[in-house]
Amino acid sequence: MNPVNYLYLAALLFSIGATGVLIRRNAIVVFMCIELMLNACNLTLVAFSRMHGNLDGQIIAFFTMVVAAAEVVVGLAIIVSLFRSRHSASVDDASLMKL
Amino acid sequence: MSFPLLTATAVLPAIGAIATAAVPAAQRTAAKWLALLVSLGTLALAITVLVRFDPDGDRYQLTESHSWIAEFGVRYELGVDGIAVALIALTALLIPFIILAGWHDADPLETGSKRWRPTQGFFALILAVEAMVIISFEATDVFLFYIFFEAMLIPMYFLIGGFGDRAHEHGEKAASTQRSYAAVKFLLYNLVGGLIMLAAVIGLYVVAGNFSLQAIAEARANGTLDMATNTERWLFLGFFFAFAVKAPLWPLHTWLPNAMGEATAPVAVLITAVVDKVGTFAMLRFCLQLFPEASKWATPAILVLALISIVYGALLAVGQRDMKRLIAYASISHFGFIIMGIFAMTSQGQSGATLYMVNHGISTAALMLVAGFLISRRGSRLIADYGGVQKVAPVLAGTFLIGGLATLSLPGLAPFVSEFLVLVGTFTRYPVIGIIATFGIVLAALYVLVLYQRTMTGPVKPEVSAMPDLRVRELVVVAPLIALLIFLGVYPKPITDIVNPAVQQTMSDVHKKDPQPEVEAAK
Amino acid sequence: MENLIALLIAAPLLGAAVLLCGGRRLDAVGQWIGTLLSFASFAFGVVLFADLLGKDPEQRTLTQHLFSWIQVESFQADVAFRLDQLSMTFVLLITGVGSLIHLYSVGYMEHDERRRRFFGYLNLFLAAMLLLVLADNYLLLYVGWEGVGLASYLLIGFWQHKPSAATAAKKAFLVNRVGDMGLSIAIMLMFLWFGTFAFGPLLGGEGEPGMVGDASEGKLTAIGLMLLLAACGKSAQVPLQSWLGDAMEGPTPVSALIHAATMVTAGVYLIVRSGAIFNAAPDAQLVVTIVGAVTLLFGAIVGCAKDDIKKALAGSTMSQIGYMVLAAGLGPIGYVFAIMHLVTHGFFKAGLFLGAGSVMHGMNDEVDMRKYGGLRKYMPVTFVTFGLGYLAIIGFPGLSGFFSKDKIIEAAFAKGGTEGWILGGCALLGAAITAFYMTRVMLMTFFGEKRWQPDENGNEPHPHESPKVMTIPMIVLAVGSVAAGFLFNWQSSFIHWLEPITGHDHGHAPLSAGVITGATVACMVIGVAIAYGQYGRRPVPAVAPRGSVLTRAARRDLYQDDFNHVVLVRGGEHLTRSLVYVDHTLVDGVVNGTAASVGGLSGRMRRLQNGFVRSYAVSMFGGVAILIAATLLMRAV
Amino acid sequence: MSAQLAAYSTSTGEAFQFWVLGTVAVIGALCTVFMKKAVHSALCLAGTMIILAVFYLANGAYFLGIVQIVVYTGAIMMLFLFVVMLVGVTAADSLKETIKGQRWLALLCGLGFGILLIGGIGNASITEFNGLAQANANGNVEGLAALIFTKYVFAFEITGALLITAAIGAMVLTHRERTERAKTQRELSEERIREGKHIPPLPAPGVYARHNAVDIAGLLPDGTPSDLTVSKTLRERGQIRDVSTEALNDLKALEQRAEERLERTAIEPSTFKRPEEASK
Repeated sequence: MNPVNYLYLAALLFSIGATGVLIRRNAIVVFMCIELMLNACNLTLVAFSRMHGNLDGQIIAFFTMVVAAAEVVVGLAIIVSLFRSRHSASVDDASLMKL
Repeated sequence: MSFPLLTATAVLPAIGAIATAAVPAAQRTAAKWLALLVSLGTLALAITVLVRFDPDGDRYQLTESHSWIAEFGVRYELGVDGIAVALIALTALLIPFIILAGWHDADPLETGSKRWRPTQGFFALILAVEAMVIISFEATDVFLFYIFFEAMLIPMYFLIGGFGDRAHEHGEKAASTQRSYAAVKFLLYNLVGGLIMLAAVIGLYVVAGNFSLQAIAEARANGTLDMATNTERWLFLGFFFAFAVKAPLWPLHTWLPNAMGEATAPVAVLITAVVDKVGTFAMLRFCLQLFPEASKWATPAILVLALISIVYGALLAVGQRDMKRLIAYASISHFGFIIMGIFAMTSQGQSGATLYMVNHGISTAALMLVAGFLISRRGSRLIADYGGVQKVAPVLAGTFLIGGLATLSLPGLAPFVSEFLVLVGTFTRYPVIGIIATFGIVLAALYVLVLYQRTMTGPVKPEVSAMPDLRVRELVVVAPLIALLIFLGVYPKPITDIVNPAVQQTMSDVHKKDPQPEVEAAK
Repeated sequence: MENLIALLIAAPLLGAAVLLCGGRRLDAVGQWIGTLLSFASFAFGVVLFADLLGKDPEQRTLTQHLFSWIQVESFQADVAFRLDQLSMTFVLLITGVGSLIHLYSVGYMEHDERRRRFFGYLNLFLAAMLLLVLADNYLLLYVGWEGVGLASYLLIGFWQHKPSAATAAKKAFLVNRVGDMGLSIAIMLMFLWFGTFAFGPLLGGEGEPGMVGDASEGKLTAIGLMLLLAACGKSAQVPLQSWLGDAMEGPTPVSALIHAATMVTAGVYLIVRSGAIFNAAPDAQLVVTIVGAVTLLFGAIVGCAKDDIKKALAGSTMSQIGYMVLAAGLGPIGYVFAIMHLVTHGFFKAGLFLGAGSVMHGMNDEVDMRKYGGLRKYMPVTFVTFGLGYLAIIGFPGLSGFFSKDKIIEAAFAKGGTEGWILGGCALLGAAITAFYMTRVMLMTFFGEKRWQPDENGNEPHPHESPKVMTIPMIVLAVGSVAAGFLFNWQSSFIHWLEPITGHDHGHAPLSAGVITGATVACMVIGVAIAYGQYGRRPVPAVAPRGSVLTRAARRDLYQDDFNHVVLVRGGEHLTRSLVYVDHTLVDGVVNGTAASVGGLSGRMRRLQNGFVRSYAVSMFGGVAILIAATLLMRAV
Repeated sequence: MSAQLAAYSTSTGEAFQFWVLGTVAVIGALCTVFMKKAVHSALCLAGTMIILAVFYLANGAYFLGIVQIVVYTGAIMMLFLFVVMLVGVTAADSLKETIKGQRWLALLCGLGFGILLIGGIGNASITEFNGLAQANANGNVEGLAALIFTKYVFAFEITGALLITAAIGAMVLTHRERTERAKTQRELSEERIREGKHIPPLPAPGVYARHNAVDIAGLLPDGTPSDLTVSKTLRERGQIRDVSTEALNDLKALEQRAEERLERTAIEPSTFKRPEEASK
């Protein structure tokens, strides 16, 4: 099997995650989809690092995870406070930025 | 490295603008005096330029040149030829009168109003315009010129949109809406023109590799830089369009009546007597020098447009009910004469056109400012609201009449000299166009005299019966202008001597010779 | 000596400047300053005249070069003056009559609070008129030409509070502008073809010929016709005559000075001055004669029908200038007589107008002759002076009009050929009509019973003789109009005086001079007789009878004003109004339309901005997809 | 030849693993997107992540694989679940689309994007494929460590700073300062009186001392259940057991038995129907 398949898989997952982001209204689910996309990216990184035979890809994936963690922490905190104030976690309810 | 006189001439009003704007809100009068002093200082500098300029010397004098944006070969290059000197002198001369005439135009409506320091803003903007106009007269680097040619619009926009006539027949609300309409129209027209010019400027850079007027013109002259015919024509059109909007040439003129109608009289003078001159000046300096062949190619069309402007503007002036719009259309007619003179490609035509720019500035200033004084007394721009003013305010009427006579270019007053030169210059090359243009002088008489008759003569209307005559400040504004009109009408030599050599060089740029009188040739 | 020439103009110019800028403090003495300076100018004129007389006839040309006015390459216009016999004649006429009329005005305008300005304008007129006749090139002449136009505009509209006056002034200026257009085109043609428009090189003089000799006839005809157009405007010749009648709205001294004696004759001066051009362009000359003949009949007919004494005189002025133009069109045969008639006309017509003014002065400014009658008892001096002027104009043998007009008629016949007969006939007919309408004026004004009633506020006019300051000029002018003709013909001194400039030949008259003179006198007598039969024998009705078609047409200036009104004024109004509409709807509409469409489009685009972060995300995501596709395509290609 | 093959392919075991787990991963991802309840999505996502961890391991990224399991699946997903619990069930969970065309656009974009990516990867010619053999020679973790603490040390430090900032930020965002004093019972009761509704305390759940579970709505005198008696969350989740009919039927049965015992003429036994049901 050609490890390029990993890349195909990652691409698939990424698109699915993106679609989810666009479709779902629940902020938490949207967030999960974003995580899914990040993971897909990580997978490509890892696959590439294997192909090229050096660890830089893994390092980047590692940093991605760290950043993702930080992002999740803050993002979820935002969702919680948003829910507190508006009693809803729907991204559509925060549609004040229009003319 | 001598003292950078040209830079100083442009920088002084700029600094003055900042200083005026910085005057605290309370000291309105201080701001006014500061602005007036700065403008007078600029006038002094301009006169120094005039004196230091040697008509028989090099083409461009008092030059300054510094590298600015080396990557694009943009340089800070200044230099004046006779034409520029004359126009700089005109600008510097008119601004003090404009400031003095607009002394009270920007006072807050009610004392202690919270409007953001309107007075300081007004005078600062006027000075800013002066600085930009002067530097665009001085710039010999196309890019440098372009920048200030465009930047001018910003202060003008605020001057038009921000300060209208104090009293307005349709009430303050309607006035402000019309004002903003006029301001936006002015801005859009000139921006469109400017953008097209920008494209042409870039194109020129692509073709020529630098922006220096002298370098390019020289290269064109000695054939080291030859453009493809079409390229040259397109670039020419790009430049010319912008200048034609600014000038304004029919059918790109409709912004002028709105702008001049809605703006206060001094600002209207600023538009037509100072800012628009940049357009005609640029035709003479850039279009002809950079694209001589294309200029010759376009001449017939441009002459026809100019002719239309002359007759059309005059006819519309006859049809106006609003005296400021009337003067605006008269100016359109006069700009037609100027452009016709420039593209007649005869030394009489071009000297006449340059002289015309100066004279038209002075005469329109005189007429428009007096009209402004009249309007400020009655609070209406409609001609029909006046009548018999001559009886209650003879001096005002007299100055108005002289301004009008100058506008219809009566012999003995300055505009006659220039108008006749333009007509002769055109006639010697294009007799038919010259003759048709001569009809313009009849129409001019018509609109001026109709205006005078309706406003000044006849039985005294009750509304004007209590109208005071010109005050001292207003006399101080008008009297020198009229004196200048008469002097230049009798003795235009000082200007023609400066202008002629420059015009000769321009003529040689376009490889044109004056037509020779047939009979003399036969002899 | 030459330097005096500038002073001729400077004196009245100074007066104008002082009086117009002086302000109220000069109100008391203004009229005297003006009069004094005008007399000063006259004095300079006399001195120069004496100087010229002292010279040999061929050397009687003084030139003074002040400074170079306009100088652009080959275009050279100098401020330079040329004083020769022709201009000398005019200088004397202008300053002389002008000064007298200044004097007269002192009395006439006594009660006008804007007197100072009036005299300022008068002085301005003198200066401009002198500039006109003294200029050494056509461009400077043009300055004077428009200068007198301006002065006439200001003076016609002097009583600006009367709308009629303001309108008349505007009309006069505009019609003159049409003529000026001709002059400026003529100058342009001269510059185009000869490269100069100075008298010396162009027309020649002091013996050597001018450039016009080398030009083709067609060119000269074109220039000549343009000059004629100018002359028509200034001298109220058909078809540009319509302004003169209305010009009578001005104060009577103005009518006397500007619209009778001097300014309106500028056209004749122009033609005579440009004689070198016309001599070489017979077609142009023919047109000139035709214009002259038509106008002299036109003016005469109009003069017959007017009840307004000044308008009647205006018609006569038109007609008399027609005579001059006719003569000027005849070439060397007629130039001298044109000028001679011009001078004599200057005397008697000015006298007549001053008389009319004096009558109006006594009659509370009543101008309708039907409200006069029998005034000879009340104002004898006016009656006598007016009467002498009357005899002079109808060409009563021995008086000045007789000599000059008779000579013109002879010259007309002397042109020879059919046109000689036609022109001569017109001139004779004109003489008869002149006699008729002048007799009519005379009778209606001074003879018969008094016909004036108290006006609406009940104060009846008390006709009285005018003060000395007014009568003296009238007397002087009357003397002039009696004696001038005789003096000029004394050993044909006038011919010899002008000959070096205008040249002179006698032509070949088909009839002997005696016959023509006889015919002239006969026509005059017939005219007088008819007039007497109509107005002398039976009383004059106080309201004008309806009259024949011709009469009614003549009252309305032969419908020329109506024509102008319908064709030019109405048409112009429609044109401008429609143009204003076009400018607003079409030219401006395009622009505003573009703006509106852009606004609408953006308004529709705004809908996309719905605030849902997810739809924003979609567009962003789609954008990225498109970008990737684009890059891939690029790679693929 | 075989070296070449080795360079281009992997062991059949890994292939098998890939195809099986890959399918599962995709299904998990799809479930994450399309599950109605957030909880289920979270669980599916966790599953997917674990599979990804396996793939990491398979790709020789041992450290990352462990970290993936520990940090992501262990910590982050749990965090998600906590938040889901806090937020509870909201209307946002419904998959019904509210923005017109949004769904189709989204699907289109996703599809197109996926195709593009895959197409792109297909085009990309990835020739040489040298495993991590010598990279991981002396241990994967050591290798990473060597890189992190030399080449990427600054990035590493910065991410550390980022984590701290994020932690503080989360606290700042979620921590709510109590601005006003808590209301006393007295004030609360007075408020209720003023508003004039629920003047007594809310009714307790449970029926006839039989069912006292919190998810059973108390019955009103006419036998209908009162929602006031159960907690809001349960209501929204629809996890309320309605015992009204059953309770009434029991009552009926009791009376019947009493009749039988007293040998009364039995009324025909008919199960009680609630009026509205009867009307149906």
